[in-house]
Amino acid sequence: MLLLQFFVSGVATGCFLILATIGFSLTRRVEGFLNIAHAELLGVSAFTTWWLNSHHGWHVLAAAVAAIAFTALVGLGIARVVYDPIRHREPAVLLITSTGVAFVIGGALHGLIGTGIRTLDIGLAQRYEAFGLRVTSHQLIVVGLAAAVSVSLAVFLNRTRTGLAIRAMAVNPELAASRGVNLSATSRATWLLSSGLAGLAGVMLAMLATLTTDLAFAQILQILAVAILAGLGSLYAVILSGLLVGVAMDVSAYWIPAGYRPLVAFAVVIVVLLFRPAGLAGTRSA
Amino acid sequence: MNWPQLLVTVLTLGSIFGVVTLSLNLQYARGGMINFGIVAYFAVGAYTYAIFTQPPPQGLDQYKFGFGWPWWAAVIVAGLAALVFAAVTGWPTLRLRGEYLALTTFAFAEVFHSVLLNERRIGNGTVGLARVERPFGDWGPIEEKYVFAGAAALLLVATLVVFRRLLVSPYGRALDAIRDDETAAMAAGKPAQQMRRQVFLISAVPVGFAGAVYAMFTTLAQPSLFTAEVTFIVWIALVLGGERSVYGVVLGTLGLVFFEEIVRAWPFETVRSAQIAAAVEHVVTGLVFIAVLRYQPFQAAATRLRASR
Amino acid sequence: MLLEVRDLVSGYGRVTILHGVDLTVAAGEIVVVLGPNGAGKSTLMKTIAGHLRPSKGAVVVDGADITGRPAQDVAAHGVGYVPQEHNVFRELSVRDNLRVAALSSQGTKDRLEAVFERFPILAQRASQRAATLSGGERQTLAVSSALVGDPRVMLLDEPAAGLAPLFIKQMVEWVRDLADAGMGVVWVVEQNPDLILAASARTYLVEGGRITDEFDSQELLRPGRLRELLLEERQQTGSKSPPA
Amino acid sequence: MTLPGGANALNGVLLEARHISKRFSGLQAVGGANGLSFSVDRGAFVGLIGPNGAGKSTTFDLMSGVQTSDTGSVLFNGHDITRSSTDTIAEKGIGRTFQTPRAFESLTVLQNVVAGATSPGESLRWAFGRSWRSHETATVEAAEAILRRVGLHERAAARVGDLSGGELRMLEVARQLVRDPTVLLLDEPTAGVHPGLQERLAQLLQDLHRDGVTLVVVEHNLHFLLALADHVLVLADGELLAQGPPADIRADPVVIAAYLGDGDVA
Amino acid sequence: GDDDPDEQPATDAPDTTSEPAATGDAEPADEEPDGESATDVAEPADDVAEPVDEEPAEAAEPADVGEITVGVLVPLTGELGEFGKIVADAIEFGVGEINAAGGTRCGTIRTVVADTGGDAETGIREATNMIESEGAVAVMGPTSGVMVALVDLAHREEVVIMSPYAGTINLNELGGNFVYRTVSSDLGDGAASGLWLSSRGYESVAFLIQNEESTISPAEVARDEVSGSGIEITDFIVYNPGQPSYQAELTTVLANNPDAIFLAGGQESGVTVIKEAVAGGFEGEWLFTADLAVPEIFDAVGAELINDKAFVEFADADPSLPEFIAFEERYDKAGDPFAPNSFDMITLVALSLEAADSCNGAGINSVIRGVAHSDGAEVSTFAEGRDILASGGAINYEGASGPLVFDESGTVSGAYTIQQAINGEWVNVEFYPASTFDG
Ligand SMILES: Nc1ncnc2c1ncn2[C@@H]1O[C@H](COP(=O)(O)OP(=O)(O)OP(=O)(O)O)[C@@H](O)[C@H]1O
Ligand SMILES: Nc1ncnc2c1ncn2[C@@H]1O[C@H](COP(=O)(O)OP(=O)(O)OP(=O)(O)O)[C@@H](O)[C@H]1O
Ligand SMILES: [Mg+2]
Ligand SMILES: [Mg+2]
Repeated sequence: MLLLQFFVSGVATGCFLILATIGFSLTRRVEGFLNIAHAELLGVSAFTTWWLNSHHGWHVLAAAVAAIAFTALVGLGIARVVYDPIRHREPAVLLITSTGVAFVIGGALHGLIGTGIRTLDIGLAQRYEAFGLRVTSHQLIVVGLAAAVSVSLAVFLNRTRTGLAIRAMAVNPELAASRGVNLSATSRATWLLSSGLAGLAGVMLAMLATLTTDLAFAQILQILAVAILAGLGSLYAVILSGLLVGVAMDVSAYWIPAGYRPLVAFAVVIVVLLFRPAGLAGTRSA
Repeated sequence: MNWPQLLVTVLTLGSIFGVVTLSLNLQYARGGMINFGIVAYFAVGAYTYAIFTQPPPQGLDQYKFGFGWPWWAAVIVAGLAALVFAAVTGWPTLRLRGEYLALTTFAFAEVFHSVLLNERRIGNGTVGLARVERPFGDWGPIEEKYVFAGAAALLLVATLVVFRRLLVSPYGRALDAIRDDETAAMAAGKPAQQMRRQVFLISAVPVGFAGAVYAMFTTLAQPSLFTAEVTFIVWIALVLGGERSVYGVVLGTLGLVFFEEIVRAWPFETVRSAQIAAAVEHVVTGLVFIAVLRYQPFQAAATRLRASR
Repeated sequence: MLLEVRDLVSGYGRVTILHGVDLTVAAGEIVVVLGPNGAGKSTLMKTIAGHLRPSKGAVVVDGADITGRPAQDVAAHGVGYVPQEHNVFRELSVRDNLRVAALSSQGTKDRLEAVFERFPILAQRASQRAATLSGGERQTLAVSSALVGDPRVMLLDEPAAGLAPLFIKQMVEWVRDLADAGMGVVWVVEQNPDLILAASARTYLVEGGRITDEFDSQELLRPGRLRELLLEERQQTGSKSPPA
Repeated sequence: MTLPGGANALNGVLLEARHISKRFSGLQAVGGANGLSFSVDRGAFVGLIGPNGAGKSTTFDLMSGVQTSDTGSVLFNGHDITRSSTDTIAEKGIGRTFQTPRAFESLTVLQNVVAGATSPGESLRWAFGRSWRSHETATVEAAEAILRRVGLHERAAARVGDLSGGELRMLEVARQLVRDPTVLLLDEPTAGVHPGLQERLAQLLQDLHRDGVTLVVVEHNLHFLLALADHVLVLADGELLAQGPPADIRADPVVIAAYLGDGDVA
Repeated sequence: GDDDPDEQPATDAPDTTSEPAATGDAEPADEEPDGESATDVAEPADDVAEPVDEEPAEAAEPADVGEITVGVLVPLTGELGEFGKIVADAIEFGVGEINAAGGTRCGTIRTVVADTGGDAETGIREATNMIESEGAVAVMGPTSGVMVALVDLAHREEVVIMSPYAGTINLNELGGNFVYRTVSSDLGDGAASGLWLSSRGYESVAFLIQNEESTISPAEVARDEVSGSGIEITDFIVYNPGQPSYQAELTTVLANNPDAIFLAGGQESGVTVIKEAVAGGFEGEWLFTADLAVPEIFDAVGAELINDKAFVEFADADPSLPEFIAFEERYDKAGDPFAPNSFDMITLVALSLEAADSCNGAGINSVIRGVAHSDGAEVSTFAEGRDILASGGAINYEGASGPLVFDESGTVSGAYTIQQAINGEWVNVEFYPASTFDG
């Protein structure tokens, strides 16, 4: 029973990871680089939510929507100003540039917010019990959102024109242009989407956690773990891999000290990659 | 501004990290292997050095091993330990490619960090090992810190010379071929797996040495010194310098450390100003990265350097 | 004229490859572009398609000047393009490759069906990643994708390279059908020119970044004529003829 | 590599495939029901043809160790090389080109060819010394000669990224030639190569053949291939459809139906 | 070739170790830390303090030197940024008082402030800068990890480093010469927590400990104390901070439903843990550690969740001390954690400069023990002390945070306060004076 309880919390942990990673994976897939600043966008969104909610007394839902929109725009703006001019360069250059962006956002957040802790003005999580297992309303929201986002993103990428265009541009932008894909519109859509997803994850972070300006960036390691495990660029595998990492981390606490949870996350990554060298979604053989 | 002091710090730390960047450069720019866990090899060097030089445990110490060896022996062991660690981590991971390799090495480093943090019998857990032996003394009229900086710089130069020697040989060209297209290189008779492994191992050794020197510099081997941030910094230095050239790499590292020092060189006399500076420092650092990557001054400088030779 | 290229000068960075190329294609016409390796045929195609910016000259499609416009605008003017290399979306399935190509037009389903009917091998491989196709399958997919977009002008850069004779025939047939329905085609060819020449009206000879000659394609089909032409050209380029 | 027997000397089987097969998720690319078997005689010039997707390139992959056969074995000089790695097979003397040219992007054209050869300085033991230098000079000379033979000498200093499609393909061939292979597997060497150069290539292959190099060439350009090969294998759906001298193949109704269409191409 | 450069200085190495000995007999003891030598350190150091009284007027340098620099090296960003600011502010206040009183014999005090972000390497680099470039004679305010990293530098450069909150047990061995702290060791914290938990009549207690040196070692002391008094310890969980949620860590705790949870964590993790535990159905009592002893906690958690049920333990000045009361009157933020300790730190340094015969770190080091504790006159401000020193007397500084007696490791023994959450405020409920733990 205790084990099952660990499993339940693992699923919730995993779903948060999915939300945090899916936008990151999208950027990786379409733009071709690991956007380290993605984690800081979570922070932008989380603190925007907090600011509107706690400072200006907005309802948390309204604050969340505004924060997501704002984060999406911030993400798009950064892409225009910073990444677009160096698009043609190697992924490593973009990756490190994104680290620079992360520094800037982190420093700005710190300058604006300062030290100390911040929490949203929302009540305590509701507790539900069934079959002797306990879940909180917050966990349910995270799980529900992760499911909704995964499904709608899958539908979006496979069924819609924009989605297909995004995937085509991801593989070969020049050819995509010749096939009639509007590159700038598609790129804009991608950035809005991936940053918006970061925004959503940021709202979840604000809901669950106690905010400090460092907290968002602290998630980057696990985001990386999940993204890599999924096989870079694959979105569906992110779901599987997020759950796997989340459950493995939490269930492991049943046997080994909780201090080792990050170790478990990365041990899972190592083990899986040894058997599937290109991640869970890997189609490429060694 | 105290220029000698500034330069001595830049030279010391720049050399230590320069060795690491050079090794990364060998692995990445030539070997095509993205090692995102380089900090672990660095940490192995530092911890090994600390463990081998420190006295056996006593009092509140929780560590189990302390051998009290002379410093030079411990430095050699640090290099060897990094080599062994590279062999152990490289064996399963080197068949992975690109970012998958990057993240597996990253994962190894995180696992290692986590072990250092939680397993208190190795190095006192989070407390770490303090007062690591710092062997150099004043050398005649030359102050200890200059001697130390000189030793670090020598390690850098030695690494540079050895690596360059390797890379201008057909071995270096074969590495390029393997990195560009492994299958085609194998079809041209290049033992890709074996060579990648060799490069991975060779380049780990100087990182181990650098780790030992770093432990001397900080007189500390503590998990918090060996976080993923070190990996990031070294990678930043590598990319800033333009990862294709060894000179660029060294310049990039020195430039980065210089920048870090120069932003600190300004003394802040009030709490408020220091606080503002702390927030601004991040922003400025970020902006400088972005700008340097866009305009690539170090790469250009390295190109001129090469051209002028 | 459906496609009109006037005095086109273009190249890579500071290197100029095309030194003033003129070329026209009428609706319903297939023109062949022939020339030695490195002559600038692909460069010409890339420039028309908007992947390279010409430094001089004009590209006009059906009266609209599209000189220097980005590839997506060129595509929007009804120009389809099959590059010589990297001509499929490697990570997408065969079906998704075709769907992307059909994005800008209606009735995607029917168009895909038509392709699959013509090339059953693509239907068999519909959900296979394009990267794992055989060389010929990939070429087939590349051409099919471009045709699915229903272009008015079609630029084909060596589409038949690596195709089995049977496939070349089918492809020529298809292109001929579409040309008969009003499409203009530029077909760059090196290997096996006969089949394409038979279906085409005019042939341009490109050498050293210039159009050096223009022929009636049917005339080139006369036995020995093509060989004569190529030999003559080889002497021009001055390469040593191998010992017989 | 020249054989004492001179041109076209047939000294028995050099390369042999025994019941090899390869399956990709649900598709039997090579091998059909019983596996694919064929043999190549020492010094022979073998053409390998067949419809698109017949499994020709995959067969090359299996013989050069790029992929491993699911069943059966590949023998070279009587030794089983089925599971050997690509580089050991290459060192044994089997050279191959790829259908899509694979150049080393960061090297120049000349260096690409030089890198095709194996230098003593490529071993860690010798890399730090200088003894490899004399060997290097010789290789560079050989590479330059080969570039001249394939018409790329003027582009020796160019970046491979600047090469046109046809030039890349010749580079692909050149890189294998510098290795002096015993067997050369060429995957569509003329695709995208201009007819003038094709003739030069034909000449080159004839020279190699005369020198005793065993050649296996995949081609759709039958004008080119059938004039050169002395034995032709026809592959369809991964199975051997027919084999024999070029004239017989050209006339074979089965081959015509599966591959040639009306037959007027050949 | 890599070893050649290193071999040369090897012969010089012994010199390094013997060299600092020139400044005080205490030094060689550090080289052979074999248990007994620790006590050796204290005695010579005390001896050193005495001669000072005899030659106070013999100023090596003229008094009008203008400025003397001290470094303030605190975390202004990162997890402990909040505390770093309190410390830096209190030092700034102390400096203001000292300078207002005319400054020290070595000049008015100038501070250079730098942020460590809690990072040891940054700490070393900033400290080096302060010492080498700015000429700082003392560096004040590092957190535990940074402090440990600076020990060697302090010895090499002969600069005094002091911390008002670095409780790490590591310093119990490393401290004492050039390295001092105006706070007691973490072990004392653990003992106080243990005492409190044992005295509450719980039957079971769960420990939730943030994975940090400064929380784990005291928690282990507390655990021994608690289990020693027969209370069941249901869980002893060490967790990593920086997570969005701590459900996994809480699972077994909630399943075992202990009477109380001992939560030794930072604010970020602490608040989340509290909320999640309460949401998960925990209704028992809490004991927190110093990080949570701030009023913001009530806002963040929701006061109603912890009112009456939560306690907090931290090293604290004795509020009944006259010195503290006097300090409180002068400084409106005197109640902030570690503010009195920080004030004492800078005042001690300034007084030591007065007492020493040279205006540098070695001078401070040679007299600071004597200034902090001797048979001389009790003083509690800089001005008082300076006047007595100027007239040739000895002083005994009684700080706002307590009497300040440095033991052999340069640590003071401290008092601890337990506060309870009542109506959204922390209210004192128990005070353990330093003497509690003597036995
Ligand atoms: N990206 C490039 N940068 C610089 N030069 C290039 C580039 N691509 C091609 N070239 C050069 O431009 C010239 C023309 O190339 P192009 O690809 O147009 O030739 P082509 O006629 O298509 O030849 P092929 O028949 O071999 O495909 C060649 O000399 C080639 O080396
Ligand atoms: N990795 C793979 N996954 C799935 N199918 C594959 C893979 N590689 C090859 N195939 C399939 O195997 C078949 C044989 O491919 P191969 O490349 O050997 O054909 P080929 O005879 O060389 O054809 P072509 O003349 O077109 O080059 C093709 O149908 C191809 O789609
Ligand atoms: Mg071309
Ligand atoms: Mg093929």
